[in-house]
Amino acid sequence: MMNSLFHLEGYGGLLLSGAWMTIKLSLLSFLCAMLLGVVTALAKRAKSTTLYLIASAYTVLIRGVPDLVLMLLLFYGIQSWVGDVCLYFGWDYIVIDPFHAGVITLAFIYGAYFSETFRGALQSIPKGQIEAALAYGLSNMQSFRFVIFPQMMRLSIPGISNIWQVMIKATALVSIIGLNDLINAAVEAGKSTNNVFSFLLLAGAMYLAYTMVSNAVFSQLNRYFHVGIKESKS
Amino acid sequence: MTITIDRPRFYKRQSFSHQEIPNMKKIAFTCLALASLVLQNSAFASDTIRIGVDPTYPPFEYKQADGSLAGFEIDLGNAICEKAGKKCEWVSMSFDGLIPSLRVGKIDAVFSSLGISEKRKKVVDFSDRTWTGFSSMLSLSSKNLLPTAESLEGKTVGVQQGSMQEDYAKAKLAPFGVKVQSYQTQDQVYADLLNGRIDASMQDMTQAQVGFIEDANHPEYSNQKMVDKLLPADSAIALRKGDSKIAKLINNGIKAIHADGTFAMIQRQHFGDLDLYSK
Amino acid sequence: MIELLQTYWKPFLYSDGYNYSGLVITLWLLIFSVVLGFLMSIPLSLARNAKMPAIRWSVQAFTTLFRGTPLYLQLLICYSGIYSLALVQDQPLLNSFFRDGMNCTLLAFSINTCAYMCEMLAGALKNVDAGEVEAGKAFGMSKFQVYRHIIFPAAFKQSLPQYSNEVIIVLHSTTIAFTATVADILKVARDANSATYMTFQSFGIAAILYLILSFAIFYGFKKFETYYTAHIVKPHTNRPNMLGLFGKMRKVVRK
Amino acid sequence: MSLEKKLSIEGLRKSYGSHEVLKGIDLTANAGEVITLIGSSGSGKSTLLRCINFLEQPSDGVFYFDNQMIEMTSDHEGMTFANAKELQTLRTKLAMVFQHFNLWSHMTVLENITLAPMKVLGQDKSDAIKQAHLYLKKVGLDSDVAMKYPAFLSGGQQQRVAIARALAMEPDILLFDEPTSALDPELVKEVLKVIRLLAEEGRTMIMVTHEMAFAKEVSDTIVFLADGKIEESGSPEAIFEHPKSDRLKRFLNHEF
Repeated sequence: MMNSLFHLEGYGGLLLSGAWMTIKLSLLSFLCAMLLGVVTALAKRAKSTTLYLIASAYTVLIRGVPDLVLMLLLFYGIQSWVGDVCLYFGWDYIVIDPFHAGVITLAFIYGAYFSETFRGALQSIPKGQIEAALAYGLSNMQSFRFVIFPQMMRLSIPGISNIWQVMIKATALVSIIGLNDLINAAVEAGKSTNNVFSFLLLAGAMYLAYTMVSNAVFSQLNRYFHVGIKESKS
Repeated sequence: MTITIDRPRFYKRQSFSHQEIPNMKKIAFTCLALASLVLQNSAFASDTIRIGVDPTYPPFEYKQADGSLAGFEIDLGNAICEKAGKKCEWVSMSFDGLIPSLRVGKIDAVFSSLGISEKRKKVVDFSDRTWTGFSSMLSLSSKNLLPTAESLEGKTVGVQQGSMQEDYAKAKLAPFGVKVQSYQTQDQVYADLLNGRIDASMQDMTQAQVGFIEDANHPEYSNQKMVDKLLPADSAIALRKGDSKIAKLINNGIKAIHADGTFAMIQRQHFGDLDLYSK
Repeated sequence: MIELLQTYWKPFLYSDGYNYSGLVITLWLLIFSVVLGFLMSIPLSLARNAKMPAIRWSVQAFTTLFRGTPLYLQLLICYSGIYSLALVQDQPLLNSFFRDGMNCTLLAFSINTCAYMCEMLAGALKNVDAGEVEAGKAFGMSKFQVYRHIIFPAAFKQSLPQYSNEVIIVLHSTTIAFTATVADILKVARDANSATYMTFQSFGIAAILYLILSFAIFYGFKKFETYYTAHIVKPHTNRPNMLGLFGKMRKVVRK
Repeated sequence: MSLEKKLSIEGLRKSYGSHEVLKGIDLTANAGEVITLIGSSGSGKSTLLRCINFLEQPSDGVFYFDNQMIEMTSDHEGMTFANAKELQTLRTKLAMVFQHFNLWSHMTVLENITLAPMKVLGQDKSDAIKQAHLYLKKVGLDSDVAMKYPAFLSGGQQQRVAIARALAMEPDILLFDEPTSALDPELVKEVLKVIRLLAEEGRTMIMVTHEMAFAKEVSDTIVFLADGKIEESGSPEAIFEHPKSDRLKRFLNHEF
């Protein structure tokens, strides 16, 4: 068994491509989710009640319904909605492949979590800072860009890193809706070589390496964003 | 690490200022741009036919070590597409997701050992027949089980979720005290058959014979034919209801591969002398 | 939709005609793994803060391992991986345990949530004010009494919001149980889907059921919390906060 | 005032690593006596108080309680009781009031006061509650405070609850570790009032405080510590009116 653990019986390539799929999927959906999160967080603070209600309903739905159920709903849902839209405009049919469906689904789910993180961060930026920026003649966009955004990011880093950790693990669910990620590759390889256990352990080790490396990256990032900030001692 | 979200509390909602909203527009725009980036790889389908398949059914369809698809139906599908002047784009997914995906338009056809059952006919169209084969029950010969409710009483039978064998087992066996367990893939059914979690499995007979007993080398298992109204022998390619354009392309393709001997050649490659088409 | 409900309300709630299924199974998975995970987390959280580095590190290794990999993978290892070992199949006790998909699922879920709860509780234990512990000692309490009456109650009360969060997350995680042939709500939804091809409706019903359950758990905990009073700052966790928004919704409704 | 010896310590030493904080202290507390420890910060007065009920383990010394010598052994941190049960028993007789109150924040005021009497002394629940209300009244708090959590009380109220908690143990000696130094100036008075009342009742108390005027007024004995040693001790008059050593003079000049 030890031997087969290291000698991957020709399935190393499959495993690597599965790992690459997991990394791609997590990174892309992370970026999309973060954008969606910023938009939703701002929508929640907007004066418009409609915007606020939509944003709130969205987050409540996401938190109340399990990821996997949402994934299944969205996986079949997005395509038929896109189909309807295309039909309506008389366009050619746009097809969303499983990878992009996975990205959109994960982004949609974790956007809600990001919105909460960002909302909390926005709330804890002292109002005086924004007033000061406006008082010195910065435009709204500028004050967002130079004053609010950097602080929001700094305050959100623990939350972001937290969601990232959860997202990495959530990508595993995408294999259930048929994407060839690390888990599917490990199951495939394990089944063909009659060595499910070893390949699953190997996949676990790869996930662990991924989460630990990203952990290290985030603590570096945290340090970078905390330049000029005195940590309060607990 | 901590998430900075507070527990629910009643705070006063405030916005930065009225002019904040244009920012939102800019951000929304950026989002749209990113979304279009995400979608750029998604093809505008016209010169390809997207065919859904659950590649856990050797030798009909399976995944090779490098991740590529292979098998009898894969080769047939490619040949059919070629005759139709299109490219096949295979989309692999779980078996019970095939027909829902077809219906919402994620794929244009399903070529995955799909029997022409009455239930399926209600929601999808079928192409002309592609091949014919019975369903069967696999079990350890030493257990002396028969594919009947009496013989299987108290035993556990594994089937693939969404298969017609599942429908059959649930309708005809479960009421008589047979435990029916559904699995996502046929691989999992076999895995649990081999390790003894289930006593028998039900699937396509040829698949069981060639894929399990011969290729995977399990001669200690017996493969017994099952005949029932719920287990039609004919398989075909499933198509979206009313999608006559693709139906025509595919039916013409099927005719063409029979006419020029491609079908016979592919069949020989995978099954030798076995004849899956002539009745 | 109506006919789907008519055919499937029973399986969705409690029985597919032969065995328990749906809501009942989901609740059983949830309650069992949360309770077992919680009980196991108590000694482990003590060990997590132990003076001896070897003990501390081994518990930390355990939590890192189980918090650093997907639960789905852990379930696969439990269900498919372990049972594929000849060693396990040859040992009658292990064989009969791992043979049952439900056992494997409960094991994987309990250990997973235990790892998270252990970190939560260990953090809260560490956060208990040293002065309060000292006061306990100064009044002549034994070590056990200090733990029993001061440290643990304070830690539990402090982490109550996190516990409710955790329970909702475990509820959401139970959806992968069907991959180990356990007939939970989502499995029934899949059955309904493959029998009727009413994909949206099938999964939609499941979504609504989970939504209701999440709300029920949230309000249950909220009630309990006001009764049991929670205060002070929360310690660290590695899970998303599931609660913030339910509260927000209530605010909207009140407006 | 009787001269029954309650507690006496001989040659108490305490060091952290190579740093010696207490360098041989002899101290005797008679029944009904109020002893106040004064000295600049770092002189070791808090450490001395904490050594008395073994929250810090002394490095060396002999302890007598009720004229009974206590048997000791040593472990890697210092001296400890040969019999752990005996330590718990001793601690029930020495009730401590802390600088930062150290109320158990997850318990109501009533639970705070009744916990130790019930669990350690084995008192009956209804008795303990009755007692608690009595002591709350004594420290000048209404009984509706009983169901509140510490976090919802002012500092002065919290410290008075802490005193009630100590009294509920019906201790032989009360130890006060800078009971007012974490309080806002306007809250100090209410706490001192309670302590004064207890002193007048004739309770044995050992107190560390910076409130010199108060110390002068209530104490029977003042002990001035400097550099881990007792520099001077005596009656308030002797210490405050006729200080002998230079250090004490300097200290007093600085304080007043």
